[in-house]
Amino acid sequence: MRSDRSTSAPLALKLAAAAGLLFLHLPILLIFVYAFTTEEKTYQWPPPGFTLRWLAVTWNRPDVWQALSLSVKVAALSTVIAIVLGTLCAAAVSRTRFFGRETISLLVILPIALPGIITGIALRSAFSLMEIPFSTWTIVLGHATFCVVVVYNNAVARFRRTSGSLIEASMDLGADGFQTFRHVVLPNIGTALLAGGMLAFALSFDEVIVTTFTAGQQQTVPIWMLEELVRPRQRPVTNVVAMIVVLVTALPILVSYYLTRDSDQIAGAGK
Amino acid sequence: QLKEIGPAEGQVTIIAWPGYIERGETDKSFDWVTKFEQASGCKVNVKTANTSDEMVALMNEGGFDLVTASGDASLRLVAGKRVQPINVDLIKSWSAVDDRLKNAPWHTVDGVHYGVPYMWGPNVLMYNTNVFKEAPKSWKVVFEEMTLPDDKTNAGRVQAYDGPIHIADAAQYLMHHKPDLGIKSPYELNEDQYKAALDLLRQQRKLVGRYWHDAFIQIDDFKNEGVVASGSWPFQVNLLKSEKQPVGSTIPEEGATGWADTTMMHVDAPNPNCAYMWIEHSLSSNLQSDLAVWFGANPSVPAACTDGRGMLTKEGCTANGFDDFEKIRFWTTPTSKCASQNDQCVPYYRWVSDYIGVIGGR
Amino acid sequence: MTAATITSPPANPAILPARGGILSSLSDLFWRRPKFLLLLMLLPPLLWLGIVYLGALLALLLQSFFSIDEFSGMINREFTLKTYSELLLPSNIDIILRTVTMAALVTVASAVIAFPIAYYAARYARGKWKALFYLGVMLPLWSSYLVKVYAWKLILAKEGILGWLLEKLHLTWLLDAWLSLPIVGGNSLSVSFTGTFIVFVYVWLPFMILPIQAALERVPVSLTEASGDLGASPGQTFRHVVFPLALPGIVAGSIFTFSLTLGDYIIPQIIGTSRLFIGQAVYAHQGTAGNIPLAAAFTVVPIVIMGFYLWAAKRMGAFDAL
Amino acid sequence: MTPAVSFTKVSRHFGTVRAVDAVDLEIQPGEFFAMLGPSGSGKTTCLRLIAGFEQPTAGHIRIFGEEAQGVPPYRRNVNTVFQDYALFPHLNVLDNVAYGLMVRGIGRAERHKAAEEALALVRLPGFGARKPSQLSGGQRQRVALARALINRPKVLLLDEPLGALDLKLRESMQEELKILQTSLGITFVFVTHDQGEALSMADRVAVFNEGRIMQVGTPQDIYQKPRSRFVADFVGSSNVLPPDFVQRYAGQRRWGSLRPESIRVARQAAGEGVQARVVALNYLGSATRLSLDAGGLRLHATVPAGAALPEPGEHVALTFNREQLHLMEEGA
Amino acid sequence: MTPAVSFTKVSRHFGTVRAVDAVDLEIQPGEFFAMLGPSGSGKTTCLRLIAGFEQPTAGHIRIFGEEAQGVPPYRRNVNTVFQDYALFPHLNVLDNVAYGLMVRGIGRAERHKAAEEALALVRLPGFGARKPSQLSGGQRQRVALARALINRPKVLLLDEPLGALDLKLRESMQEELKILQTSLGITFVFVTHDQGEALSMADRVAVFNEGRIMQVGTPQDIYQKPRSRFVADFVGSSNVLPPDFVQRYAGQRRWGSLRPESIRVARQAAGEGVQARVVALNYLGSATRLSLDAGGLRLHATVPAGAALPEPGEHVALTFNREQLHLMEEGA
Ligand SMILES: Nc1ncnc2c1ncn2[C@@H]1O[C@H](COP(=O)(O)OP(=O)(O)OP(=O)(O)O)[C@@H](O)[C@H]1O
Ligand SMILES: Nc1ncnc2c1ncn2[C@@H]1O[C@H](COP(=O)(O)OP(=O)(O)OP(=O)(O)O)[C@@H](O)[C@H]1O
Ligand SMILES: [Mg+2]
Ligand SMILES: [Mg+2]
Repeated sequence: MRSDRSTSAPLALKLAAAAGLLFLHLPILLIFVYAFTTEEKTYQWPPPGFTLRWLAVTWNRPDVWQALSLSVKVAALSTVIAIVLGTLCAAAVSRTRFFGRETISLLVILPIALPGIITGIALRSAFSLMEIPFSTWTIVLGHATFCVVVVYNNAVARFRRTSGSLIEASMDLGADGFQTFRHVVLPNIGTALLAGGMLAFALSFDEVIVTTFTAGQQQTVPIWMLEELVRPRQRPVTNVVAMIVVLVTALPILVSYYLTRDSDQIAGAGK
Repeated sequence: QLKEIGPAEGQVTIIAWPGYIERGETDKSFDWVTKFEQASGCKVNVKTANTSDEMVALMNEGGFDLVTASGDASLRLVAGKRVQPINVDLIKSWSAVDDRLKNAPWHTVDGVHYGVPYMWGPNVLMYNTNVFKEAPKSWKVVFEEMTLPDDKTNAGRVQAYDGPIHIADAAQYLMHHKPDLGIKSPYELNEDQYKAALDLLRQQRKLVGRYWHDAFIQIDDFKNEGVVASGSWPFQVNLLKSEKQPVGSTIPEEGATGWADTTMMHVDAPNPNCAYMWIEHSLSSNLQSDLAVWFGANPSVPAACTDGRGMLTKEGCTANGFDDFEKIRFWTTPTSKCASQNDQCVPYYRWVSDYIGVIGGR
Repeated sequence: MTAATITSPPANPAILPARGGILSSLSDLFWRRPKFLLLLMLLPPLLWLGIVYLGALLALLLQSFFSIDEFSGMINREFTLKTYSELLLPSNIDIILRTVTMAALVTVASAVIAFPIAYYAARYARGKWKALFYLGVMLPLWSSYLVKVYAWKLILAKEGILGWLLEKLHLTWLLDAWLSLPIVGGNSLSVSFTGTFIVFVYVWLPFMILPIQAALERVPVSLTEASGDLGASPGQTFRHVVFPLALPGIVAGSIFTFSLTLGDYIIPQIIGTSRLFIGQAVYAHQGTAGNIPLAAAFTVVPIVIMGFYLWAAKRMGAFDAL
Repeated sequence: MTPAVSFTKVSRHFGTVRAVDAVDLEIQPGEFFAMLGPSGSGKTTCLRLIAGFEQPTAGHIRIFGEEAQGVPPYRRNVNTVFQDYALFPHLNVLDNVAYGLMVRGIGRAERHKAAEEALALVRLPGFGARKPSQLSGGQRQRVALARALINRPKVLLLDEPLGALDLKLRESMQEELKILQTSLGITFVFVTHDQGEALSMADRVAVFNEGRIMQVGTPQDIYQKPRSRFVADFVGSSNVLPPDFVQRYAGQRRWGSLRPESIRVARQAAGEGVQARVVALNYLGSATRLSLDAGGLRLHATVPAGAALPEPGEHVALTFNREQLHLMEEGA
Repeated sequence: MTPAVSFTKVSRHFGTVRAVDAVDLEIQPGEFFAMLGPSGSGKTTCLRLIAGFEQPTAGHIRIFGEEAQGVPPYRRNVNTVFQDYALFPHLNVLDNVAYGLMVRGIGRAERHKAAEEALALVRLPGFGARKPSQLSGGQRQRVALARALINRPKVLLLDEPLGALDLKLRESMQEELKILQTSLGITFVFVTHDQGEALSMADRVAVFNEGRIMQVGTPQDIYQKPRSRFVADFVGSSNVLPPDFVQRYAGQRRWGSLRPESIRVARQAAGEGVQARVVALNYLGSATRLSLDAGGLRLHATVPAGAALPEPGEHVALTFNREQLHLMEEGA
């Protein structure tokens, strides 16, 4: 809704919203607290003491770095693929109307609308049927499939908001198809793609359900965490990693928010 | 079948029970991997599995060299042609293996060896020593509702294993308490016996909050969830004790089921040479000795009890039940062809679905 | 005004010559044959989703018509409906019903909790606050799912943080009263359906907030004003105007909450009663038991449910709110 | 002289919708040509056919004598000012204006200089560094104009360029556009649905309805000698008179049109002329418009400011000069 | 008689923006009252203050004598036709219209009957089953009207209800609204920025600028006797004459206003009157408007259709009656 011009929110609404947000955040604070506990084996409450030791310990754990580098690699590759596929799809769907258009948007949504476990075991059994050995690419294959929709949604929304006459204006002024793409289309949807890409990256980075099925013996950060949480060596290390991931993802989320928001205003200002 | 051991491939991948293959990450003094890796040039990759079913599934999927299969998995692997015969001539330490295990039926089919024994032990009853001043005498504490020594009910405070093989524990309990059912072996049950076992488990369902599936989660549950008694492995008992938790373990009067694990090799093992090297290494008495202490189990190489090359002592062997071999009912896969009940037994696949039903409250 | 700078020089053709070069002629081709361009754009995503995703999905479904050899666990590749008859065993039906009920409850609860947050964010939050709200919803969404679930295990355990807190507040009796209830109760929250439910709601909540907020943001303020103007009290305005218009957003959000609950196997494994959910059953049958046919048959259930769900959602126009 | 734009039986159908239907049209070089018509009558489609955004389903379009078939928009020396301006939101004003030169590969310094000049031409010097979002509607409109003009098009197409502006601004932009066109001598094709705008700006006007051209002519022609009821009704608020009525006064059984300002209103009811009852009065400032009921026929008449006004409900007599009554050619 | 709406020193400030600033106003029962002013002058805010969507920061509002302070919108017997109509997209037309009755708890059959009647009143019988999205702009406007009228409000507020409609439709809706208001006798408060609309429809007009009322009066008052340059300039396109100029013709050093139609144009350049050069001609159909340059002063004059027209660039002489030259009270 647009701004309600004058009235402020009723107290009950404020309270309900605040309680809801609190509910969302307290458990995360807990993760942070346990990143600094002095207790190593159990999660004792309240923590017996606090220490910064785990930051150093985490830094020196090679398995953390391995998992991290695999996760970054997978997320980066998936994001690139998702951006390419999502943009193509969004462009096709929003620029023209054609038979089967609805089906395509359904197809794109399907990988997140169906439970991840289905994607996971479908891919896994396909891999074993075709005798494809597990590798980074098998993980990427799964991740890219459900990341497409994030980029697609962002791009479609932007295409919808970007006046169609911009492309015509460009051609009218003498730019051919490729020039138009480079000078008009790309700059206009760029931020949306970036935002979509960031969300896709984050989505891939935290994915565990599909990954369990497509990773084989490789460890991404979430798989490492799963192992580590169940079979603890130094429990706070897991929390340190989780905390760092939260803090590091906060930035791209904020950036993507501002990217999509600001350019909405610009794109909307055309009319 | 390999005729001779060639050069190392550089790695070997093993499916193992948790705690079976340690490289000093949980406790620095328990490490029997690092040295092997240095000596053989084979990097060891471990995939832990929590149930026998999981192991079979992983082996069916392939890509692994070795598995430490219990008796309820080993024959299935043989029947499914997932494992290859072992050329014992290539294994120097074969002669050191316990004679009771050398030709055990869970890895020897028609005289062919499909693996070498690794470790064996009982499923013990673990209990909280604050609640039980002295060890419980009977498995009754986990099967029937009762008041515990601390004057509180056992409902919600006991656990059971989240695997169909737990039906055998119930059958073993009935063998002792309802002799008129005529159970000869907890793995060979006819319809009536099977039904009685399930009924007992349904009764147990009311007492159990959550079944244990993972050794480490059971450890958490004893610490945080107020669980005071459960069937368990010596492994958990040892870990909890090392954390100074108030637990003890016992083999109650009904006896216990147990496991005897065999290192088996995948038919399509990608690294056969390293696999043979590991098999040889797995029988070295200092490994057997340390592992037995670590896991609270018994070595398959008797010398490990005595030769002092590891941490194990003669007393330790006795405590872990080394002399109770005959009393333990080792896990085997139930099939319909069973000698004791005229081939009228309930096969394993029904154990699987019925146990899911029981846990689901049906 | 200096018109001279603009007026045409004498030789100024009305139609410019083609520029030549591959790109230029390709561009001309695309302009003349827009369908060809469309095809070119659609081909990669269609190939990917069609082959990688749908292909794998179909291969999986196909396997549900195979059966498994009970003893060796090897798959018997012959067409049979045996696996489906197995799916209809009472214990499996239990699993399905249990999961669907949980998914429905989780969806309803998420919607109820999400609505005020979304409403506030859409309607009252401005500028910095709006960014803060967005971050406040997105951060939990992207912070490690597993660690969150484990945090809840610590909170809900019998000797956990919630118990500790309630003890400090002298409210332990309240928790005990709840836990003594049949079905939802249990030995402690972390081994009860209540616990599973709370964690599901917690973990999926952001997926509900965002689409509702998006839907609400599309409702012009003038509609609520018009409603008040016509004599509706704030409550009536909510019931007759705000809620119906937010409904597509709720449905869009519920696609996530419903589907994610249907497929999750980690949460009920860590916090729950050991009674299986569909996700666990699928995981157990394919991973633990190696029974791919039965696992595949199990996946048909969420596929069918979500199929109907998506169909209904589409009719309500919920896709635009995704 | 070769026409700047010529249509020969041009049609553009979308499925069953005949957006443009067998249109013949010639626009002369240097002309200010307006396309007027109600919403959905095919004006925009016509413009898009000239620009090359649409392909005719039948017929031929020639631009300065050259066949346009198969020529993409970027090779037509024709530029468009879009209704929503379509300024590139990511570029500043200067780069927007210089866009056409950039894609032709003109160097940065040169094209910026030309863009500055074009901005000066539309009286926006020094606005180059702003983003389009920082401009008012009228300013945007002028940037769009400068951007279209920098390519030195032979034909400039304008699709309701003033539609989004408010009245005061619209009036002043109308004046500016007219002056610009006169001084540059470029052919302007201007689409509007506002008859006032078309009449006051154009050299010639084409009136569209349902994909067809109803009449082409000078504003005076169109206003004073509409060929059909549709044109009479649409262009200015004419009184369309049925054949019966016309026969009585002009002796011919034809449809007629009579402008409200041609009717004189006399307050004596029983006097000569058409008897009518005053239904409503609308004060227009410079005049007052009467709605009249003449025996079931609804008529409008304007009374100039200062003249005596009847009351609502009063009976009046209407008179007019015979020659003011225009007889239409077509029946419909 | 108690005024329908009265403002006593009402202000509404948003931070530093004085949207409405110390306004005094009385609207009489049964009146058709127009608020006219440029964009941002505070018209909408005034309307929202009456409806209760905004609270005054200072001053008092009374509706039929009753203090409105603290009364929420849903308890004021005042209804609004919103600029964007604000029809509920999820309800069909009938339920939209019946909404006000539904929230009052009137039974289904009864309220649907009333809604049908209201639809008949706005000449949309049988449209009940459609969704708002299936209606044209004019139809939506009428549904919004029916919806507001069904509650039988004592005051109906209309915020630029015709702004989005095209010219033809706007003209016919203007007529309909006027007729409806007359027949129902409800007080209409009508916001617009189109002076023609305000003049032709209202009984009285208030001209707003920057949150203040510049002048209130009948359309004739406003048009013919503007009190300030702002009003003269905003209402119709008057020629605003500087004091110097006025002194020459009326002997007083005051600002004056002269309507374009009051100026007579003589083609002999050397004749009597003000000397001017013709800059441009705009054909309006019923008349032609001349833009003139009288020694640096830009003037507009209209020449009725049929009269002889000068050429652009020609020198002409302008004359007018002294009494047509209106002297303004205020300096600014
Ligand atoms: N791409 C299209 N597909 C289908 N129909 C179309 C398309 N473009 C235009 N039309 C139809 O063609 C007809 C003419 O449209 P056009 O845009 O030319 O009208 P217009 O005279 O410009 O109207 P307006 O004044 O509303 O802009 C309309 O009925 C429109 O719905
Ligand atoms: N909620 C608000 N917060 C801040 N300023 C506001 C708010 N509402 C209105 N204003 C300001 O008050 C002034 C008057 O606004 P209002 O909407 O009443 O103008 P208006 O006369 O209706 O203009 P328009 O013709 O454009 O609708 C404007 O400067 C506007 O920006
Ligand atoms: Mg158009
Ligand atoms: Mg307004």
